[in-house]
Amino acid sequence: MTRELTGSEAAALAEALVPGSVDRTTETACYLKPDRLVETLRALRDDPDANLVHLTNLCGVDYWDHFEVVYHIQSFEKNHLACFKVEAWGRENPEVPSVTPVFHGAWMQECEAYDLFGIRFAGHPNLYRILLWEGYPGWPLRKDFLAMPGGLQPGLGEFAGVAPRQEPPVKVIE
Amino acid sequence: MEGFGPSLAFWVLAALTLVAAGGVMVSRNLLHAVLFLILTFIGVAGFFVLLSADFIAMAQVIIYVGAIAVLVLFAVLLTPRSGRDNGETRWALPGILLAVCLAAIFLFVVHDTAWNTVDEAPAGLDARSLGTALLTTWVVPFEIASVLLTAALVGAIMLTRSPEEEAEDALV
Amino acid sequence: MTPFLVSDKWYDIRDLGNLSREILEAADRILPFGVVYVLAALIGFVASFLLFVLPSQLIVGVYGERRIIGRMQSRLGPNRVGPFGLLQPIADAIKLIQKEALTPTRADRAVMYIAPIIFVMPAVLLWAVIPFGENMVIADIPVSLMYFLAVSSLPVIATFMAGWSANNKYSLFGAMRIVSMAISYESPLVLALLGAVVMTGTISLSGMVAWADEFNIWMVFVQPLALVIYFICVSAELNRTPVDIAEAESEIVAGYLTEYSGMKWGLFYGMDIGYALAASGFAATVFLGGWTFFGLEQWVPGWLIFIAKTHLFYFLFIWTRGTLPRLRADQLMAFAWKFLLPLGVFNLLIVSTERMLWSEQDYAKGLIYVFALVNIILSVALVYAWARFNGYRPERTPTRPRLVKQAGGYIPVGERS
Amino acid sequence: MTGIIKSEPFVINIGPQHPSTHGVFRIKATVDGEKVIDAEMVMGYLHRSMEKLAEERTYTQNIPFTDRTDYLSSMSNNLGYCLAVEKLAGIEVPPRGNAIRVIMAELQRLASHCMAIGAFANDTGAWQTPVMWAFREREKILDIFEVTSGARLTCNYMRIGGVAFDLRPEFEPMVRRILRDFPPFLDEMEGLLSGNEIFIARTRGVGVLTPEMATNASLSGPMLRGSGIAWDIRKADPYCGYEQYDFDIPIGYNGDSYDRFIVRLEEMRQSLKIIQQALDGLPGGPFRTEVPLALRPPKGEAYARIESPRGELGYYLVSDEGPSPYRFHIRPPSFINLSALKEMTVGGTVADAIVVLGSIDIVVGEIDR
Repeated sequence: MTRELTGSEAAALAEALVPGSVDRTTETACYLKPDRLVETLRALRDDPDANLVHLTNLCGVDYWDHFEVVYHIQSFEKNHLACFKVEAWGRENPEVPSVTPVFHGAWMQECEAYDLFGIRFAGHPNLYRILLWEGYPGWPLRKDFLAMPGGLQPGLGEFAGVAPRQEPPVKVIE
Repeated sequence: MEGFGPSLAFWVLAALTLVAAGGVMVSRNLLHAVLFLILTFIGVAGFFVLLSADFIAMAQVIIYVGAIAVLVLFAVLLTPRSGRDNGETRWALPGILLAVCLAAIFLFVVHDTAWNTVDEAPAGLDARSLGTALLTTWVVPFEIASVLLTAALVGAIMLTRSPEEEAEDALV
Repeated sequence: MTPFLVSDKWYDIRDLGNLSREILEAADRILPFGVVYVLAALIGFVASFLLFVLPSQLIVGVYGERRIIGRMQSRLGPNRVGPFGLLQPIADAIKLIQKEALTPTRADRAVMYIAPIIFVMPAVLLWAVIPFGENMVIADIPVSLMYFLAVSSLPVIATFMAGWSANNKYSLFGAMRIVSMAISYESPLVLALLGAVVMTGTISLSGMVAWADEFNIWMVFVQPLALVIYFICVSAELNRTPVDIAEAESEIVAGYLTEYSGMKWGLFYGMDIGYALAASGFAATVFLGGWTFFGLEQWVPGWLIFIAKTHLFYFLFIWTRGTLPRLRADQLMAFAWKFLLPLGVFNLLIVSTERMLWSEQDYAKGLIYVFALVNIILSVALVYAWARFNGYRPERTPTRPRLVKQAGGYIPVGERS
Repeated sequence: MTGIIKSEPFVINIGPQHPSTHGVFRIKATVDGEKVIDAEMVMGYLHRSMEKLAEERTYTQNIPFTDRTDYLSSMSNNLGYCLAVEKLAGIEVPPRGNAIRVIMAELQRLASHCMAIGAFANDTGAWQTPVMWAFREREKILDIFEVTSGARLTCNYMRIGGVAFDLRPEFEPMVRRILRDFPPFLDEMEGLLSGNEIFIARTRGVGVLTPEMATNASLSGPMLRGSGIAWDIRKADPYCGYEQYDFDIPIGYNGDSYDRFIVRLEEMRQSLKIIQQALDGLPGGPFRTEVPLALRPPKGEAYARIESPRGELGYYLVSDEGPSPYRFHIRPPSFINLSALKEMTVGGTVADAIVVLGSIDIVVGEIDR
């Protein structure tokens, strides 16, 4: 059975290798400071005790006032799974460092998070919109996405890429 | 050559060969020129058939159409300039002059030589006699030609080897 | 010798050549000079299409291939149009004729248009020299083997034209591959056939059949290696599946046929089968004794024996197509130059020695059977030895993975778990 | 004098309409002659924005979406999602439900691997025969799905807390017939492909992944196991009671395409073993825990994963106590397995690139979601 490390266990591992890297912990996750992220994950990957070598999952979450990027990293030999997070504040240009130099498998998932959330990953070798086309207006998985062009109600009218009609046939959110 | 059929065949083949040969010169696309060249080869093979040299006609098609033309196509494809046309050349005028001179010499020779004609096809033009002749009477030129071709083969391989390949072979 | 049928008469059904000759000569007496030949050509064209191309190439070729492959792939194959689906090829042809023949905008239109026509002509011309039975050969020229090789080198040009003119990168890939393959596989093919030529001492196909009849042995027993080399090379030249890299549908879509549609594509498709049948007929003539069958041809029409042998050989093409994966282009080139060509040279060496010995023995009939036995053994030994020499070690490939009970990290190959 | 024949590199598009991309997926390959010198993936042709749609629908309504991500293994996708919701809401599944889930997931693995090895053999150029043979067997499995769930491809059979319906009486004989018929088919497939010289020549040493590379590129499933890493979530992190069944993890030798192929073939044998055990010990009792239709899991997040036929299929769910997930993220195995595509294809020929792509076994619905 894979042991899912609690936030404090993961924090202890990270703190032992890179002091001052942990921001805070919750029951399931350990929040890392963005500026120490790459360093910490590299140390965790190379350390034989932590042995977190396999970045399983990387995704973004929109919490209205900030974005979180979630990293699920697991070890084959120790058979445990740790969840790390970083926060990116601000809706205009959220940015977190890219972990692609540490985990090659992150590059496509980071592209996806950039594509759908607009989170920029500093240091990514080739950050492009992997699913949607270049120049697509808006970031679809953001919570305010469907309200964006012309302020349309979700599920009722037009896609974001289509220019709004002169008279919107649907009701407009105030 | 007598009879209506062979005469007709001769003129058709002559027209075909000449038009194709002209096409080789005037076509601006390099690949078209090669295709016209193939047509010329086939026309020449037809002449060999008319001359009752069946074996040579077949060898002409196998070697020139099947092998040499394909090699030329291959070389043209591999040449980076093959996409461009070859119409813009400064050598058009000298080429034409040279061709006219050559044609004049050929016509002169053809006109001035006393050709002896035979009524029927000479005996012994089949493959067996050809092989016997090549390996008895003409064996020395035959072998020299073979050595020359082998040398050309080796030389071509040496010329097309890249330095990286040579380095790889040196390691082994 | 002729138990119940009288030979040399026009009504002898074993020999359709007699019939046509009788008719031609009768007509020549009535009609003005030359007209009969034009008429004969026209009638011959129509008749050969109706009697031979249609049943043999379309029905047996397309339909048979699809049915047999369907059986191999555990499905039914065409079975709806006509009795047992026999009319399926004709329905396909009608459909193809109705379809629009698209030409890409930037394509070389003239070349693209001519290519299928050039492709079709040799497929028909090839049959001119193949003897269907005694006296049943359209043009019995003394160099018919050379003729066959010469004419069969023409479709390469046509496929190259098709691939190059379409202005499509996949087509260009196909054209490149077919040109390089034609160069590579022509030489072992000719070497393999040279073995048969040296043994029989003739380059006439009728002569080869006569040789098989005289010595009561098929060339395949005397020259087994030559047949194997011939089969592989001809598969390569015809783009049949184990080596169909020029139209490899999983790699380069359809190779040189990518941009073709409608009947232009249909001509390529149909004539592919035509070439395969012609190559089978050629192999049946050279290697399987043509229309002879150790005396059976006295009882059964020779042309039936010949057609049976042709389709037996054609079945080999279908079988390999339904079974084998495709080789890569560079592996194919290496195979031709490093494996087939040396083997062809060895084979030629062996057969020349044997021919010399044989001529010293005044072509004794019994000696040929000794040669056959020796050659079969030598061929197997040669293939095996040359494969070992080229570094072929089959036992190095484990076909089952390792099994572990417990999940964990990387397990190096040496370690047992 | 250099005397080197230089060819111009040019770009060819392998896809989006190409017989070997298994859907609308495109590799922009720069080739020098036949050699691939650069490969770039272009995807998104099938993007349906499932993750966004799922945020507007209830937890139960989201199950049909998961059918349509990896449409070749819908049972596994249903299972992964239901496990994630159950983990989030703390729901227990009765033993019969778990056993049915295991049988279905393993049957789905058989069906999916049939498709994978068939299509892979097709990519190496075996003209349709292996794929037809594989489809013949796959049809029988799809018949079982039809009997059980009413659908063949997008089954929508798993429910939160169990499965949708109990098994029908025809089910058991049909599965027994599969258990009887499948091993001969696998032997046949091995005879046709595993020992075939041409097949070995085409796949051995093609698209080699070292174990370090495979780990670092986040690969999972047969890709990882082909490189010699013994990692199977059914063993490492058992769900649905996989710990009670006896089976082995097949691992490869060099991490090339051939290893991935034989690993898949062996996994099918192991799946048959699991099905046999699960069917023999099928418990009675309820097949589902009753769960409110408008489920409102407590605030929190959960990441649950299963071993889908293509690798680790994870679902990351965030709940804000609403009736629909606040965040619904799928960790698609075939999307992430593509991470190493460039490294595997560059340096080989175009034909090798096709073989490598076939050995990854992508499903475009899952890549684009």
